[in-house]
Amino acid sequence: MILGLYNYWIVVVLMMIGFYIVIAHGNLIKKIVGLSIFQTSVFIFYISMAKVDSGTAPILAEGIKQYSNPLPHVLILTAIVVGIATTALGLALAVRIKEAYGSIEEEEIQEKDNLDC
Amino acid sequence: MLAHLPILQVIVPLMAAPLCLFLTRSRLVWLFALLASASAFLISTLLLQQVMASGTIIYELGGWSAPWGIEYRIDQLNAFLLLIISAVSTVVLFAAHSSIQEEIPADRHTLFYILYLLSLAGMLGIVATGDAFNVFVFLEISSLSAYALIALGKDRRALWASYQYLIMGTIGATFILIGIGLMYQMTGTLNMYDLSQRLPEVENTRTVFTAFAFVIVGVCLKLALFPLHLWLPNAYAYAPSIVTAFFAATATKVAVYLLIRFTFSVFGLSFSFTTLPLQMLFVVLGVVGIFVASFAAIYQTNVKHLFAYSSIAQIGYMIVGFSVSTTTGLMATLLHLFNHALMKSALFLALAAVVYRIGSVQLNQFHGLGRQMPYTMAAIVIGGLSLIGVPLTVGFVSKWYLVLATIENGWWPVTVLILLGSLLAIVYVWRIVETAYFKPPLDGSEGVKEAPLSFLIPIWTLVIGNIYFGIDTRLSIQVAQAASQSLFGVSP
Amino acid sequence: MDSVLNISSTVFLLIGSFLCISGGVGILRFPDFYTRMHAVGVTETLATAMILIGLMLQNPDAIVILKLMIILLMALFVSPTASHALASAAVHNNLKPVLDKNKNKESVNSSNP
Amino acid sequence: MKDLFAVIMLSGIYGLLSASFFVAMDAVDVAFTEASVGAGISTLLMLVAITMTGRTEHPVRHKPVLALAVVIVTGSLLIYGTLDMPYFGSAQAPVHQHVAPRYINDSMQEVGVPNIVTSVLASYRGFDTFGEVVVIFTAGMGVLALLSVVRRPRDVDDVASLNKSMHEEHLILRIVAKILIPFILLFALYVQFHGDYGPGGGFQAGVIFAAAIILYTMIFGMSTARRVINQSLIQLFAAIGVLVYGSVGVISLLDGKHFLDYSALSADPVAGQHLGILLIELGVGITVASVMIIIFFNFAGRQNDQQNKENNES
Repeated sequence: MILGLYNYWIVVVLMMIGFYIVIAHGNLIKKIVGLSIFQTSVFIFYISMAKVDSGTAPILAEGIKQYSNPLPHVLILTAIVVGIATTALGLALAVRIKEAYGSIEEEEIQEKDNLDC
Repeated sequence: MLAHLPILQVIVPLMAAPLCLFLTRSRLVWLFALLASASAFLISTLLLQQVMASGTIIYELGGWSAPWGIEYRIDQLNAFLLLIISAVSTVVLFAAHSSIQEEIPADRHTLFYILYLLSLAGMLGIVATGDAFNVFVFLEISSLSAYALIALGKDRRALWASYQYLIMGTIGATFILIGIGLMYQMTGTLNMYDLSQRLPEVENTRTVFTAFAFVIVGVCLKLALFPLHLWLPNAYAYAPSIVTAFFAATATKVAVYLLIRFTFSVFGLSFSFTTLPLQMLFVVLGVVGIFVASFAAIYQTNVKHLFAYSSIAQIGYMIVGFSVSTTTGLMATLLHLFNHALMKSALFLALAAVVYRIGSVQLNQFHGLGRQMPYTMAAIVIGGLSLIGVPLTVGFVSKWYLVLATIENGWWPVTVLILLGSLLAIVYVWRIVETAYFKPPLDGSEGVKEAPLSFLIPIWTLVIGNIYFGIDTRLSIQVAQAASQSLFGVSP
Repeated sequence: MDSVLNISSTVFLLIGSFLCISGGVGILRFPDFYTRMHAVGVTETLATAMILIGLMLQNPDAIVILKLMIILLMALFVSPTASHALASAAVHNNLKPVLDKNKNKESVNSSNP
Repeated sequence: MKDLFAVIMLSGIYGLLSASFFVAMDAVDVAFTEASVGAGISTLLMLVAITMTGRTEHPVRHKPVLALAVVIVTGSLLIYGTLDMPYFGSAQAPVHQHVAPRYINDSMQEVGVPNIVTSVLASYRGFDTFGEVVVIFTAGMGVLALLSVVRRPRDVDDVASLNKSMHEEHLILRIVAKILIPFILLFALYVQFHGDYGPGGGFQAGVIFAAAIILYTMIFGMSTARRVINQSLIQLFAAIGVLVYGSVGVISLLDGKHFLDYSALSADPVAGQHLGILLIELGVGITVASVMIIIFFNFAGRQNDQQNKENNES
């Protein structure tokens, strides 16, 4: 029945929350938190794809026939690492921007830019 | 070793990057990076010959066959792109050593070369791979090193531009990841060729439609197509000039390649041009992009901003060619890909020479530069002419095929708009020529000498390439024709 | 024999979960920082220990019991230190504990005139 | 929610919650990584970042109605898009039909590793993991390019902070840390080599190893940590990790087989797979551990210099 798709709706709601934080909030650190929420929702989407109802974790053991699909797990291991790499770089940029501009609010940085050129 | 060329193409620059850490002196690192880039260029020429002779090369990684393992699938389109990227990177790297003395603090030079090689390897990886998820991984490698490279710029606004590029780029890459996930969900496979076989059965489901929309929006974000181009001007203007020269000629081209690969090879021609009104959407966005970007370029005081906006306009031309969706249309896009890479890298390298000599690219600093830096300014003029599309230059060839494609398709208004767009290009090129040649030099600028040889040689190789490929177009047309015909499934 | 094990493990689990709930309620109801931290301290050490012992009793094979034992050991090491660090940080930032009822009212209205 | 400290703590809890989701959905390897990387390191980095960029967020003056509208529109489009998707947990979904059965059924014969995720990660799609290691290496180089500070060799304030941190402060924390750190390192090595049989592998091991060293740095102070772990050596280790991974691939190239084909490593192909997976997990572990240490040292080093500047000014 239609309710069987509830996990995709959770993913969509989480994705939109992350997307909203990135768009609406001016603070740079908050944008990065929003970005990581946005990416975590994509991970949940991939993993919920892989789940099989009566399946267990994809580690071969005797007497277990039904396994969940291992491929999305591999993809997500890569995506998590990519997520942390982007977060680390974003935070390093935020620190440098704070030193250069004296603030990490989007509006103030924009004003200081318009003053310069 | 000849059988392993596809993988060598990517891992030679990839393995060279960590090795740079072991070398100490910055000149040694530069030579090592140049060697790595030159060998990548050599491999890409060999690959092109192999592909033109024997058709598509398939290389399975790890020894596992296609849908289970990852495979490299090189056909005319890939080989053509690989050649462009490695050629531009080798020439740009030639001028890098002297240019970063001025713009990057000394202790960061080794890191600059490492990030440069990683970005090169990332782009080669995107173009060469035949696996959808591998595209995302290498897309992240090239974008992450791009964010770091842009942030190395002297001006504090480089940091802010790099931050904005990071946010927009990550959203774009995550959209592509969602699109790949949706495609995988409906077909169960990640290999591009396998996807193209299995997608037609599930074509009319809403999921594949959303997957297509996600991938197209993600790629257009990376492509800086008109409404999503906000990150590009600042990123290119405030980055170190060598980085701008490299990315202006390659980063957006890789995104155009992704667009072509996903619409033609993965989703199939019929699906991508019938469901989403892609054709109409791209023609409108392309033409509007040309005009908005050209108008914005005219009012820029910073010459780097000017050429960044003109890059957005040129991408508009490519998208118009792409949206004509006939073999000549696609050929026009591929030609413009090649020609634009030549033009833009020459122009931005010349700007790098100007920054090396007078430290800034504000238009009011250009007074009388025509006499003080004759060769560099001559290069800018020829680059500007080929930007407009004057005959005997490479720009003319791509404009000619673009107009031919639109006429064939019977789109009279689009042809007129394209020619009008080129007129706008004349306006902003003329502004530079006028300040450089017809205005007396500023009083304080007697000491400005011509750029050193390490700049002039790469600039003039590109300018001569601009002219040579404008006249003898056999190579570029032959490859572009073979690529577009193979994509359309027409027997060459 | 296993019925005894089952009953004792459920008892332990019940106590553990009750302690958790009491800790949660404690955080919400207690007036100031230090008392709330006490509630957290209780849940972190005692409740986890109870639940782990409950789990240990339920499981037949030895390796799992050994792993649970190590987790218990680690928990007993880490959580008191964590609450100690929390408390010393609070004292370091000179956050005064609220000592008695009436002083609380008078200091509340004195702090925001 | 104006206080950024609370925001970051909640994002850490969110990371742990998503890790528990993954355990509930049978993705144990992913849960392990998400807990150690998503909840651990990213919260830690954000905390160090806000010590330098300020804890409170300025109030948002304008109400972003436009952003809300954009989000709601895309959200509803997406939900419309999910209507044709296979139901949650249904075994007939195309995902389980095409490529996955081969991994499940004959990965034991071909690769001989019980943990299918590790065999797919390392052998079938080994090139993806190679790309991943390079992504981590790029992030490390990027942070170095942004934040690395030229180290003054031996200056006075280093010695002063050494005495201060050594004797009175955090006495209890130091004792407990001294007890715990060896076990954390031991656990990291266990996770590294246990990757074939249970959840674990290079990434998780590298992060746990880095967490131990970060714990040491936090308690014993930057100067002592910098004396224990020398900066340029760690950068070389990051490069060595990537090169170990790449050279395993190149060896099979020289042997005439395709890149990253482990059957070239020894006579019997399955033993070759074992050896190959072991080596590349080692390469992954070294790179991830050294890059995480580089990133933390650069962030903390930057914060240290800012504090010294403030002390000198005041």
